[in-house]
Amino acid sequence: MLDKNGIAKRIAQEVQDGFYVNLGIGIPTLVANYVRDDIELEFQSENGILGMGPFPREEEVDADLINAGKQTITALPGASFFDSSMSFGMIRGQHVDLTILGAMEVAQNGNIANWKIPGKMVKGMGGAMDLVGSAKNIIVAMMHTNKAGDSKLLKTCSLPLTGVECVTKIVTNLAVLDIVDKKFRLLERAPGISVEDIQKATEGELIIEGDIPEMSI
Amino acid sequence: MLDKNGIAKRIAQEVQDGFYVNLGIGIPTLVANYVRDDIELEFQSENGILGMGPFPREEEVDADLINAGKQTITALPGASFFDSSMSFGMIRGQHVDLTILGAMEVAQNGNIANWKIPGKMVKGMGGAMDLVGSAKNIIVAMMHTNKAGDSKLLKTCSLPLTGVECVTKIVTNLAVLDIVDKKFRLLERAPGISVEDIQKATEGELIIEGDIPEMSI
Amino acid sequence: MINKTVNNVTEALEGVQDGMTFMLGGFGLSGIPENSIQELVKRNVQNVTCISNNAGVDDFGLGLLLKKKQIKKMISSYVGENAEFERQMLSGELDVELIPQGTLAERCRAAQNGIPAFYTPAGYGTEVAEGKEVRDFNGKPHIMEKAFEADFAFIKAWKGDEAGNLIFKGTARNFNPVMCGAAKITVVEVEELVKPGELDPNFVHIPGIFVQRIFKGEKFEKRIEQRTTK
Amino acid sequence: MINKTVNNVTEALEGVQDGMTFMLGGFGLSGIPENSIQELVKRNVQNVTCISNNAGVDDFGLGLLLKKKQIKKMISSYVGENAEFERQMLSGELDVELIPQGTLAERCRAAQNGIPAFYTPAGYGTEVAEGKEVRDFNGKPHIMEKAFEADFAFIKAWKGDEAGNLIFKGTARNFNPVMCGAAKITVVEVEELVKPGELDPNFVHIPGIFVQRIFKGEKFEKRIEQRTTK
Repeated sequence: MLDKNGIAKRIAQEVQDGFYVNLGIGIPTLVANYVRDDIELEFQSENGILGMGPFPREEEVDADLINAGKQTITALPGASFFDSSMSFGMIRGQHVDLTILGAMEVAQNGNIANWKIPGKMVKGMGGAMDLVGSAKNIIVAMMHTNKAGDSKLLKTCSLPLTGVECVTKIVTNLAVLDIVDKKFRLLERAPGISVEDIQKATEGELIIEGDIPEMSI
Repeated sequence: MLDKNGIAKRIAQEVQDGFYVNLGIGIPTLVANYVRDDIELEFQSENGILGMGPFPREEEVDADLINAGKQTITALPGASFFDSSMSFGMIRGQHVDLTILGAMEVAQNGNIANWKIPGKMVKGMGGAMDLVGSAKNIIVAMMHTNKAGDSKLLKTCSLPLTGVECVTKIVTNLAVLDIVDKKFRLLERAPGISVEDIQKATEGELIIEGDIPEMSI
Repeated sequence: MINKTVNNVTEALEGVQDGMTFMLGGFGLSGIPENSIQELVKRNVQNVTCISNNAGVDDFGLGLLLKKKQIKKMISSYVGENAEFERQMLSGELDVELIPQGTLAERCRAAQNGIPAFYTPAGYGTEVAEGKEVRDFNGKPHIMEKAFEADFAFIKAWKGDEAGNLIFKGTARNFNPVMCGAAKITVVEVEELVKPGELDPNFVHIPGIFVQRIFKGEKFEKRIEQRTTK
Repeated sequence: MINKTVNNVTEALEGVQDGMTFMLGGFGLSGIPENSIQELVKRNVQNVTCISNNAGVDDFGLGLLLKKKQIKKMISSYVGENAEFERQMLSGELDVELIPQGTLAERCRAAQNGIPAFYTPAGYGTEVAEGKEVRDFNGKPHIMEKAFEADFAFIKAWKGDEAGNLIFKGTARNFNPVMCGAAKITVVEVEELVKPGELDPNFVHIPGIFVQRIFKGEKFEKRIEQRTTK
């Protein structure tokens, strides 16, 4: 079973040379720590920076330089700042190559819910609906089950949707899956996790074809 | 009767303090020469400058600094450059206070034609359709009649339209008119021009109320 | 040059009234119009609608207006940082319209640029699309979104000149440029107010035509929400 | 940092084919991609559609392609400077779509930003509105306009860095920024190509994400159409 850093590590393998990548808040943010350093990539943060760098040293902290999680950051050489309209132009116009974000639920048709629990939690969708509405390549990073032990990979989402039929791939603490013919297809197992473990933790339909390799991270 | 500079001089009186003004090619360009210098104004040129200044001295000429008529210009202190999308945002968003442009024909309902003579002359509308489609305050600068002596102030335009029911005021070599209840209303006569002269040169319906003063320029 | 300067925040907010709709720049607490917000608190304008990506925190930014219950309705994309906000919303005291961040930005930009409506894929198939026209373009469903209408836009810029030309800094730019000229009156507070000619015309982010009033802010706290260091 | 540099104009135009649709920056002869245009002439690509505000003059800019009859269709707002253009158009050799300048700019910007369609008042009641949806917003009729689709965008910038970040100069900016990223492949020629970090990130006009290929132009003639002096 993977921890959050393990999930981030596995997702980092999906990042290809020349990719512009948008990282959501939470586990996705950790992905930046594990990308091979021999590939060229740039991180976009939708509040208005391309070429986002690591967190600043104490003396570098600048209130006018934050990421979408409101954390202080730095800008790398070749970075640029822009307004919110242009930022979402990059996203809507499919100039960003890869979007990695968290989810409360994913359905087997690729629907995703991650912004609202009616009557309980209403933080808002932020940029998530724009991202999932346009991105060609969306990887969800999440735990396979919630705190109550219920599956987050469902036949249909029960929570208000963020986007429809948009998720490309899911990396959880148990498995890597993609979506084919409106079903989850199991691609890899987490170390020490059996196909049965994954089957048990997945409420949605699961395609299991041939031997499912253990992921190498 | 006014010459081109006279028309420009009269129109210059319409420019108010605090106005952003877009000047079309031809007579409108001359207006800049006659605006009182105790009022604050800025000229916008739709190819991408606000705060346009006079023509440059020979040694100041810069190929990267032109106006909408492709003439070399200068930029005044407080000027700014921007792209074509923002430039027409200023126009479409009604941030420009006054638009002065030429016309081949104006109709008594405020229609204007100034971009095409089918089968003969097709230069294109440039920014004129955007300007007349959005501007609140459009003054047409033109000769009252064409070279053949036919009126350019018509019941209906015969040429392909640039915009509908948009012209606010017309300043010609003979008169100042505005548009009321889909008719031309005569406001002022050019020096030495009689109401009858204007009536004769105007094909469209003309409202003549009371004494029509001679313009003071 | 058309001079847009006013002497102070009091003059800048002349005409602000109960029941109006305001746009406020900023993302989180970065690039928010601190001085104008404080003046709104001081004037105690009531029943206002605020278009702002976020709602501040409990004791800063728009949180200050929320605490005094001056806000009738919030139009935002993310309000997770503000507990009082969540309380007022869940209890029904506060009317809230949550919309996608990119749509929020584009609806401001549409207002600024005289585009009454446009189509976006964001929110298709979700609550956000309810009651909106859906139309396919290139085989993909999009929803129609309209330009915002607002009475005042409150903007924070880094530098500005007397003609109203603006320059923003870093990611404090965010929604500020797209809200300029998107409301009937645009009020800008700057850290530094300079003479015309001191800003390079090639690097002006927002030309003065989009600005009605500009003043030098008295004080900028620039609070940081998540101070994160190596 | 993602490196976008190519060695020269030949590499930059790899993949250009007969029958394609091109966007070309520039207003008049100011800010046109001179080097790319010359390469298009050299390659003798045929039957192309060009989206460009103007059509050059008889012996410069897009006029060079017109003279060689490489252009099947022009999409422009104003073509008055080019006699050969008018001749080909009136004789029916050349297909021409004339559209309002602001609509031209906004249709590029829409393509860049993933907005498939928008509404504008420009052209309502004219030939331009024929066959287009008309709809009232705020009591005023508007017409629906769609984003352009193009294969290549040819752009001229003043300075650029290896990451594809661009800075334009003066009114040579015009249509160049809004065409970046509005076609499948954006090719940029710059007067000066610098290392990443040399451009101030706060004053980049177009971030490199909108650019696929960048090169230093061999020569820029920068011809002036109307040299006007005091």
